[in-house]
Amino acid sequence: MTGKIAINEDFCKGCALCVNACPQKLLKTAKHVSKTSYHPAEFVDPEGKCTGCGLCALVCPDVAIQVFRDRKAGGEKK
Amino acid sequence: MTGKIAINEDFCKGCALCVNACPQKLLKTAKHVSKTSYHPAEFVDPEGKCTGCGLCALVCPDVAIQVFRDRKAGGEKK
Amino acid sequence: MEVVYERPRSLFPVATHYCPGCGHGIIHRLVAEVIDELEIREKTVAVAPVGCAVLLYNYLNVDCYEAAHGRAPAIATGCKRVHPHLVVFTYQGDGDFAAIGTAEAIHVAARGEKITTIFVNNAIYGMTAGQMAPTTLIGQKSTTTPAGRKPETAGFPVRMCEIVATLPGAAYVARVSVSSPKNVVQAKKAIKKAFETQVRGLGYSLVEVLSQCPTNWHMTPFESVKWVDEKMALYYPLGEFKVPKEG
Amino acid sequence: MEVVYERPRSLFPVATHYCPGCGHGIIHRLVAEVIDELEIREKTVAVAPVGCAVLLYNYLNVDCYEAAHGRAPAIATGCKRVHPHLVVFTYQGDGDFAAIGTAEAIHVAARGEKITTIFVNNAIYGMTAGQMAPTTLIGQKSTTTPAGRKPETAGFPVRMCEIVATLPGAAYVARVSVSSPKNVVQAKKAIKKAFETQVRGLGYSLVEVLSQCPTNWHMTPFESVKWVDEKMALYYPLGEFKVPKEG
Amino acid sequence: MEKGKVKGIYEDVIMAGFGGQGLMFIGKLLAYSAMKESKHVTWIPSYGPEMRGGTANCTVVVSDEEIGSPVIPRPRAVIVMNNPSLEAFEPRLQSEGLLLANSSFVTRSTTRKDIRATFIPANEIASKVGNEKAANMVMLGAYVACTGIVSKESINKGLEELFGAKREFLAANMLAFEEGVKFVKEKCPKTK
Amino acid sequence: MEKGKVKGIYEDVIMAGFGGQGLMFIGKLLAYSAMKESKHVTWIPSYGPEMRGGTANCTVVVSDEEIGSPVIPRPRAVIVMNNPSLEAFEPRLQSEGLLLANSSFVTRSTTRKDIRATFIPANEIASKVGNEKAANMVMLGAYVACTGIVSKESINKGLEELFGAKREFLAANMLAFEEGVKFVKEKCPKTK
Amino acid sequence: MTEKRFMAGNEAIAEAAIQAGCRFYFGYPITPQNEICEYMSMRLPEVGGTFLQAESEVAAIYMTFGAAGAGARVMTSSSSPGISLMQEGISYIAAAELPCVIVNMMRGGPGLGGIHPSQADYFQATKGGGHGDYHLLVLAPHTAQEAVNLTMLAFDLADKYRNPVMILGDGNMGQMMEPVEFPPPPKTEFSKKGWILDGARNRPRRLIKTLYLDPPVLEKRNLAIASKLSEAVKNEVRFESFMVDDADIVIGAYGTVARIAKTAIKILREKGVKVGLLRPISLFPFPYQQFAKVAESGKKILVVEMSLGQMVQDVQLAVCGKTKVNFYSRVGGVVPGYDEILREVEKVVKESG
Amino acid sequence: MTEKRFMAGNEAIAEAAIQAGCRFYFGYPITPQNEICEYMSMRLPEVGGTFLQAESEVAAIYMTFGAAGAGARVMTSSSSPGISLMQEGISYIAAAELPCVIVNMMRGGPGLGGIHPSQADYFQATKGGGHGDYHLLVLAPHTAQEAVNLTMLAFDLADKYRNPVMILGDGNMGQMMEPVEFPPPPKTEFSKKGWILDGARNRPRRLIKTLYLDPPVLEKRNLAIASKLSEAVKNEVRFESFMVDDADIVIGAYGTVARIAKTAIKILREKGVKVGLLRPISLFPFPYQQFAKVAESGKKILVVEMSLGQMVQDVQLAVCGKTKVNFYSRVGGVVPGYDEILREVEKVVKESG
Ligand SMILES: Cc1ncc(C[n+]2csc(CCOP(=O)(O)OP(=O)(O)O)c2C)c(N)n1
Ligand SMILES: Cc1ncc(C[n+]2csc(CCOP(=O)(O)OP(=O)(O)O)c2C)c(N)n1
Ligand code: SF4
Ligand code: SF4
Ligand code: SF4
Ligand code: SF4
Repeated sequence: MTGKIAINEDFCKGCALCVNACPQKLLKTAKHVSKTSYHPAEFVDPEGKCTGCGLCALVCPDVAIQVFRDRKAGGEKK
Repeated sequence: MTGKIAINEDFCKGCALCVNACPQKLLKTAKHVSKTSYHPAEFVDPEGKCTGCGLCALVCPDVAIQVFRDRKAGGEKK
Repeated sequence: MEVVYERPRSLFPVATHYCPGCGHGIIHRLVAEVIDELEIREKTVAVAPVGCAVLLYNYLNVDCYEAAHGRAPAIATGCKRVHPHLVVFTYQGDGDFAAIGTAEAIHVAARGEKITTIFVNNAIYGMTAGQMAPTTLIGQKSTTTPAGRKPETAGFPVRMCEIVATLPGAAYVARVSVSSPKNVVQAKKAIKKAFETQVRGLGYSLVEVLSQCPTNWHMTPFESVKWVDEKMALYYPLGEFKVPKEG
Repeated sequence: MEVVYERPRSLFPVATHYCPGCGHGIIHRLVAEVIDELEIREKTVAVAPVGCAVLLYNYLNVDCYEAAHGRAPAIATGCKRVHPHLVVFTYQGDGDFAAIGTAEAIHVAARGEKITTIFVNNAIYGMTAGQMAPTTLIGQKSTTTPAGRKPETAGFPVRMCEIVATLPGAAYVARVSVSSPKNVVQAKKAIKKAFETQVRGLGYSLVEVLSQCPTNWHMTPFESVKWVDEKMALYYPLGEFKVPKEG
Repeated sequence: MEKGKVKGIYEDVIMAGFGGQGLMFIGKLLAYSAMKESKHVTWIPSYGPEMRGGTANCTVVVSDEEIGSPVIPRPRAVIVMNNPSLEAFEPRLQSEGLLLANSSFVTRSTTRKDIRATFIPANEIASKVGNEKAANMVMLGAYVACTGIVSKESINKGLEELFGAKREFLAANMLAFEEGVKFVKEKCPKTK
Repeated sequence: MEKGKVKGIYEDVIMAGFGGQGLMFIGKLLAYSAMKESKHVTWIPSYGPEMRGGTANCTVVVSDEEIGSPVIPRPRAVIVMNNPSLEAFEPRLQSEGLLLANSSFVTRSTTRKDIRATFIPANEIASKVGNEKAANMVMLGAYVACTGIVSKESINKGLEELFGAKREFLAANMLAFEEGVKFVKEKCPKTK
Repeated sequence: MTEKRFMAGNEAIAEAAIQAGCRFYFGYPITPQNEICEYMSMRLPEVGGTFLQAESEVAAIYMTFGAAGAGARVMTSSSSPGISLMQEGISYIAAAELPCVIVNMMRGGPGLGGIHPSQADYFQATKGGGHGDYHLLVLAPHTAQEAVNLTMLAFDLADKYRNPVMILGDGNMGQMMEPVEFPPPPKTEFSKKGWILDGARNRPRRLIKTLYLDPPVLEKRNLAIASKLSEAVKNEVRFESFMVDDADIVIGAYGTVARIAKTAIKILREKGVKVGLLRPISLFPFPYQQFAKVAESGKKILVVEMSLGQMVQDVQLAVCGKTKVNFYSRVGGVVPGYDEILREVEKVVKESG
Repeated sequence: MTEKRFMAGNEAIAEAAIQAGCRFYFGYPITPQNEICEYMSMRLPEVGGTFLQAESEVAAIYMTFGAAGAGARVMTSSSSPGISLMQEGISYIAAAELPCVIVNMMRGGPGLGGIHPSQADYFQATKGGGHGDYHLLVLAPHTAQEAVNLTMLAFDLADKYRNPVMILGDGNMGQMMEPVEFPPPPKTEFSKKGWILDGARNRPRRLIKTLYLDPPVLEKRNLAIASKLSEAVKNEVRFESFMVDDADIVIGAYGTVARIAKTAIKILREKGVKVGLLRPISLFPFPYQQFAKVAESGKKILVVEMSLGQMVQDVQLAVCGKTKVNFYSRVGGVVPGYDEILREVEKVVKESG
């Protein structure tokens, strides 16, 4: 099962709740500052470990995360 | 055990709750109208059946009843 | 013969303005008796409600505030905080305590304010002549539920003891009635416990008293006490809902 | 790849004014998702509180009232009575629902008003910057309990679910949190049930959501969700307190 | 309003007694009946807790002009059904005013010389015609007889329309009313 | 107040930036220090929810007379720590006014010709002396150097008394302050 | 002409509301206006409306807010202490520009006071007892019939200006029975479609709010409300001029006091005293010009109120020193008799030679 | 001279209250006066006092009632919407003749409005936002130091007249920091022994009540309160006359606006424009005579307020048409700049030739 996420920097406030929620530890707080002057979350998945489980999105207070998953995974929309 | 009661007509409003409460049926509603224009309760105990149980006083909303009991009865003050 | 029962000393020797058979009179007497027995008259402050008992102070010989409708607990709090050694109690009807004063009622208990509330539940607004109370029973007629209270539009009656008992600040919570000699004896016991709870500094104490309002129920006094037993006490079960831990 | 999660349609695509990590954002999202899933956006009316969520209407794409502090249930009642076919919900903080609005909170439930309340308990006054809430835990510091909340002076925290569950008019009552993915899933389920309870006309529904306020708790967002689990949930147990009889 | 101060038809009256003596009832009835005769009327009760148990009163004004004050400091007529009401309203009656007292309850006589006072054993009269509760109607009959402010027919219709009075109730009350009229006509022949 | 409109000592300044950049802090410090020199001072913050996350500002007035308006529509000086603040306050600065901008955050230049503008890379300067957080003190140093409204000693004492500053904190901040003074003295020799 | 019904003021107001299309009533009992509550509880279900006894006046005013925002014709009523509790809500309703009718049957105050008639809430009603710049439109009937007419009007004015309208009466007005007729209510229709909340179906969603954190924006809102009210000030001044033209002395009075004054005037006129009555019917907007005219024509003024002096300030503002404004009052539930007013007028006559 | 402290107005008021002997505070948070609450929660326990955060403003005002009746020096504070919620309670406190201090740090309204400075609660404060005839004594400081002094005075006035006293400020006043000194509070002692409730030991029991069902009795009570207040009207008028003597134009303003006006005056004076300021410090009682004098001496008047025109009515009542009363205002949280005031004065100069 593979997946990926997209983080909308306009919404992200760098709270890092997603960083703690990701079971694969694929998120981290970025060094750079966003337009809104927060250090946003960054998705770093060089090895393609993201399962598209969506836990990051579940806890994101700013609805900044979009989650994609491989079709075959066939996961229901949450 | 013998007792008696005194009804203060200035206070009595003739609600008759005491009439219903008396286990010996010694109270009744008087024919006459009091100064305060109620038919007060009347204590009628020709046979001396009053035990001084005080149930009438317990339910009187107008604190119109004083209860006496024979010393030997030795009942505690309620 | 010895006097075994007479007017409590804390009660002024005057006739009340209550209707014939009204429960308020009995409850006043019980409060006065408890004050006498605990010998606290000189350190008691009463807070009268707005409702039929607004003139409470005409009968009880203690320092008294007359509150605004529903605000007796707030006034009692202000007083008690200034004089923690006093015994402060509120005397409130169901409109006062369970409708307009709900927030004050809940929060005085939540704070564990060391005061006592005598809550007279007569299922109706007495003073304003018979409108629905928050405690009016389903089906009961009142001047604002002329066809009987319907839960779909007017909601359900509120059980204050059950609510207040959920709050840690409440130390003693009981519901009694004054519908019969036996119930009057129980009622007095509860009122005494409530005051003792305060005197011992254990927290907030509440006694809900089911009380007859013959006038606005359009019943004779005797019918009204029967209605308390047969109707009210079904929805509002009598008993102690919370007692202080240490005895 | 397929999009498996994205912004719910009922949520405007704008950034919120909430602090980083604030639970309000999650809860807004859940409400929006439920509205989308039940396909009720066009018949939903929200009543925003006074509190950090006062600007709720900047985010939710439904008809909205902005209430006065604590009065959302009364406004919702007025609206629902006029439009019984609408889905009306209030969104309220703990100051709003459990302090100033206590009477409205209790009575909207007592009436069994067919509305839903999302009650966000963050144990603090967020909008006014950190004063004690009725739900502030014992020992918790706030700007008005600088030495930590002491029950002797500031009383005990109020558990609203437990109170509301005593009322016959309340059909669904649950407490959830948004402190972890699992809890968020639970929270959404409860919110959905609450709205369904209303849609099915069963009575009043209440979901209390324990929510982190990192700013006024002076914690990082991660510390704050841990505090929800480790401290708040102890005093405020999660779970369903009342479910509609028919399923 | 004071006699002679205005032209046209004008009467005012205060009716007072225990709650339960039916003063409010006859006050409303009088006003309603006069209204049905196309007159201007006002009826104003005393209100509030003092009504419970205590005494109650109402004021009726009937006129052929728009009515200004519905509150009458110095009434032209007073109907009193008990002693406290006599105490309260006797002094307020204007000179030449009409005092109608129910002597079944009012135990003292009037102290004023400048008024027209009639004492009517209304309860006894009402009892005699079979319905002591209609004592109020006896008093109303007396008042209407003294003032002629409305017709008997209007009262009859008023009873029917305003109180949806049942046939027997109607009859009993009208009987009492007529006894009141009769009493006045017999005892105070001066009255028109 | 506008230059030349009053005699005696008088300065006003608006300081603006992100919440967290320490503007409120240096504003209070300036006012407090001037108070300790027996001057009249007012400090007034913007307040409310916009402070959370958004920008914040405060206004300081220092004078040797009683201060009238603490609110300054057209300030004599403006310290801006980010772009939004420049947008907001540059137009309000009075002619000949002093603009001090933290060029570490302010990315555009001024568009006005009638003012004295100085761009100070306050964060870089503060970093260099070991404490980037003291960028605010660099700006304050610059402002004090430009206006001479309080002495360095007063600022030092102010830090100690008002904020109960710890020794290290004190030293680090005063160092940054002096760098601000130095920067101005070097780059804008016109300043007194 | 419709049939005359014999009704108490309180009932007349309630029935008039219903005939004006009011289908929602939220209230909390308080003497002396319980009959409004009770009548509504009986009548509204008959016409498919909703009566709801709120848990308090605070809740009642916000239920009214909710129903008004939902587009209904809605009313609440209370008496003095209850109206005080509504002040926050009234300010909110005015701020949100929601139409509704609020009845205050004034009783003696301050505090719990008494239950008898008073006019001591005039300032509260007309100058704003709540916070912020707003105004209620305030109508003060003096007969039951006028109570009917003004109640019907109130709903129209509320809709027209999207502003709460207050009917200001007193215990007497509420308890007194009089013949009343119910004329068919004016068929004015005000489109509410543009702002009511009823679900965002096929249209952008709507908002009812009062928070404007940005001062210039709030200022704009305030000025918009003010300009709307200044329209009302232009259009909605109502008053009765009773025998004023040839009068030397003009009584200024409203409500119950005004009708009592009329009796005094009748008696005085028969005595040859030229006295009239200028009776404000709308208390906001106040008939300043009418009083100014009276003053300019050199007539003396006597204001009579059941308050320690409230409306008299508006009269003073109107006459601006151009004539002496005399003042007489009874308070605490005491209703001035026509004999007292008569005496006062005679005093003014004497003083002015 | 005591040491100068650098404090925000809100804190200064709180500290002044404590130094004046206030040991009880009941309140509910609201911007922009939270600092009073917070300061009290920190300081009162230090001095053996009691801070209690009430469940609402309604509860807060009645806790204040209770503590005042128990004989304590007690204060509550809020801002506009919260003060509206207190109106019933304020009326009760006035009716029961209990001394206490109420602070209103006004914000933009109506409704939720905004949190920025406003003066739109002037009528509510001075004419009575609650029901019935009563008046608060109202003091309006314009600097933090004056806030200190007036807060101390407020407690004394409250005791002296057994009447609630309001400190009327605004967001600016509360948030602004300034140097303040705390002079030893006046050592005035007012015996409360005669009426406080503290248990009927060795004395007849006492009552604190406001219900008087018999109108003549209530009327007497009302008149007694009125006569007490008329004493205050005689004795307690406070104002500042700033460069008024030789002025052609006098600005009428209070609080924050007044101090802004002072800057405008300084600038105008340097330009040679003779302008002064008459600043009411007590808003009730209002300095009517002082304004009347200004008008009589032919000076023009310009009233500047952060409201759509409230105090200006009192000024008009005072001048009674003897001079033109100009008016300028900003509302909704916008604070008028001295430059605007300056412009307005120049306009008035021009108009009056
Ligand atoms: C603010 C306010 N609202 C309403 C009233 C009117 N009022 C007086 S007593 C009362 C209710 C009385 O009922 P309850 O509390 O049950 O007491 P009871 O008279 O039945 O003993 C009401 C609504 C008031 N005085 N003040
Ligand atoms: C009548 C009134 N009182 C007080 C306030 C100030 N106020 C605004 S929000 C709030 C409390 C916010 O706390 P809560 O309800 O817990 O919501 P949160 O901000 O924490 O989400 C208060 C006291 C107000 N606006 N109106
Ligand atoms: S949870 Fe959301 S807001 Fe927080 S850091 Fe992750 S993406 Fe950003
Ligand atoms: S119970 Fe008391 S008041 Fe009632 S009838 Fe008996 S004595 Fe009289
Ligand atoms: S109305 Fe009811 S509660 Fe009130 S005095 Fe009468 S019986 Fe008692
Ligand atoms: S203050 Fe707390 S509740 Fe409010 S937005 Fe910030 S984190 Fe959320």
